[in-house]
Amino acid sequence: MFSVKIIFFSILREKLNLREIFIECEKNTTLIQAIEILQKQIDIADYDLKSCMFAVNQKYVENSYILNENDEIAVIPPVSGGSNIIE
Amino acid sequence: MFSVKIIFFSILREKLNLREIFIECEKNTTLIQAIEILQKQIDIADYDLKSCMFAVNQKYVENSYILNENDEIAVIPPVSGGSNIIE
Amino acid sequence: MSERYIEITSEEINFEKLYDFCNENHFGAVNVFFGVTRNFNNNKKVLFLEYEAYEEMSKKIINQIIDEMMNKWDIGKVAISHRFGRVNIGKISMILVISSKHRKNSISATDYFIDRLKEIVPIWKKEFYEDGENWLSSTPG
Amino acid sequence: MSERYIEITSEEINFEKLYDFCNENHFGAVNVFFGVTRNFNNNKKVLFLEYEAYEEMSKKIINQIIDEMMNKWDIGKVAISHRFGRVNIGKISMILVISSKHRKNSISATDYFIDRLKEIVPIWKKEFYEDGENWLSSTPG
Repeated sequence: MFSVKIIFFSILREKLNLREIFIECEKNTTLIQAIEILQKQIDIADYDLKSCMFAVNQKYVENSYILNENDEIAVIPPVSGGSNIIE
Repeated sequence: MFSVKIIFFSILREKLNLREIFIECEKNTTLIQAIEILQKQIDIADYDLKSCMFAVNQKYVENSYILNENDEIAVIPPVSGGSNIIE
Repeated sequence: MSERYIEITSEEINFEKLYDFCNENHFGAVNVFFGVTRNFNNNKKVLFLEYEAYEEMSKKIINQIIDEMMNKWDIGKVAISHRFGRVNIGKISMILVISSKHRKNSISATDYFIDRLKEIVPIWKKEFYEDGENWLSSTPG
Repeated sequence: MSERYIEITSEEINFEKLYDFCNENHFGAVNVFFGVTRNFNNNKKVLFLEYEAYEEMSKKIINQIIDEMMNKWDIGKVAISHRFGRVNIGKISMILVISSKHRKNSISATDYFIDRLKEIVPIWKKEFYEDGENWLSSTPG
């Protein structure tokens, strides 16, 4: 077992009132499995996660990505940088 | 009979060593006829004129434009404003 | 000499610095895009904005987008600065500078960059109104 | 308040003035194109350039092009300055500023404007080399 950090941003950080959390994973746990573990620990709706992208160590990865010790998962809600121009 | 002014720019002005010239026109003379009158007065090659656009009173006009007294014809060689970026 | 400059900053953006970075004597075209905070959105009066950035990842992703651009177009140098934190109305929230020999390349690359920025760079903005606040997403509407 | 500013000048171009003209709080996008004089063209070293302009007609034609742009795209304000006379290498020969609510509009209009400028605005440039000089045309090659 090892732990990975999950960090939250913007609308989800405010909704959950949570900036980061550590979860415990077994060897060969995939990203999507880690998210399932997360959902057992905190009250986070499928609906909210569905619109998010996931990054591990600051890179976007597939759901099948196999986690390693010290990995950092970022939950990325829809981004909105640039100016507040009309799209 | 009335006179119209013809003005030259850039490469053509330097080639002809001429900035402006007045020619005499009859009533209902068209732009293209005025250019023919011009060619009888000065040594200007068809080749040089072929690449030019013509403006009367600072507006591009058709060859069939009928001239009036005090009209000013501009002979416009290919333009090249902007920077010297590669096109 | 490096061909790119990337900055995520809480300070006002220094346009001159970005322009000077990209301007070299063999590039005839320099295109600059300014993103400016607007005072109205969806008919609501906006008081100010706040940007949140996952800073280090944003820099990495911007680097990746510049790689994509350089594969697609023959461009010279690229400088980008994006603010985080509070930005008042009428202020510049981002500047993108791209130089090139052929002007079409810097203009096309500008368009592409901002499309990609709004897809994958982890920066978020929140608008503050007289009666509340709202996180925005880039999706239309 | 006028929506356009057009200038043909022998002085160095004042970017701030053009930007400030176009920047208003309801436009989120400001795109700026800088044309810069290059030190090489067709492998020949360029010492400096000279621009000749049929000034009054250029202003009229630029006005016409802006009309065309405003028919095609929902853009805000437009400011353009083009130099005539001698311009040294690395200096700005033209600046075009376009603001808009939708960024795609100012970027597309920029591209269109410069295409049209190079077709019909009566401005010409001449490059000076160590061993001569040459009037340029916008035709490819």
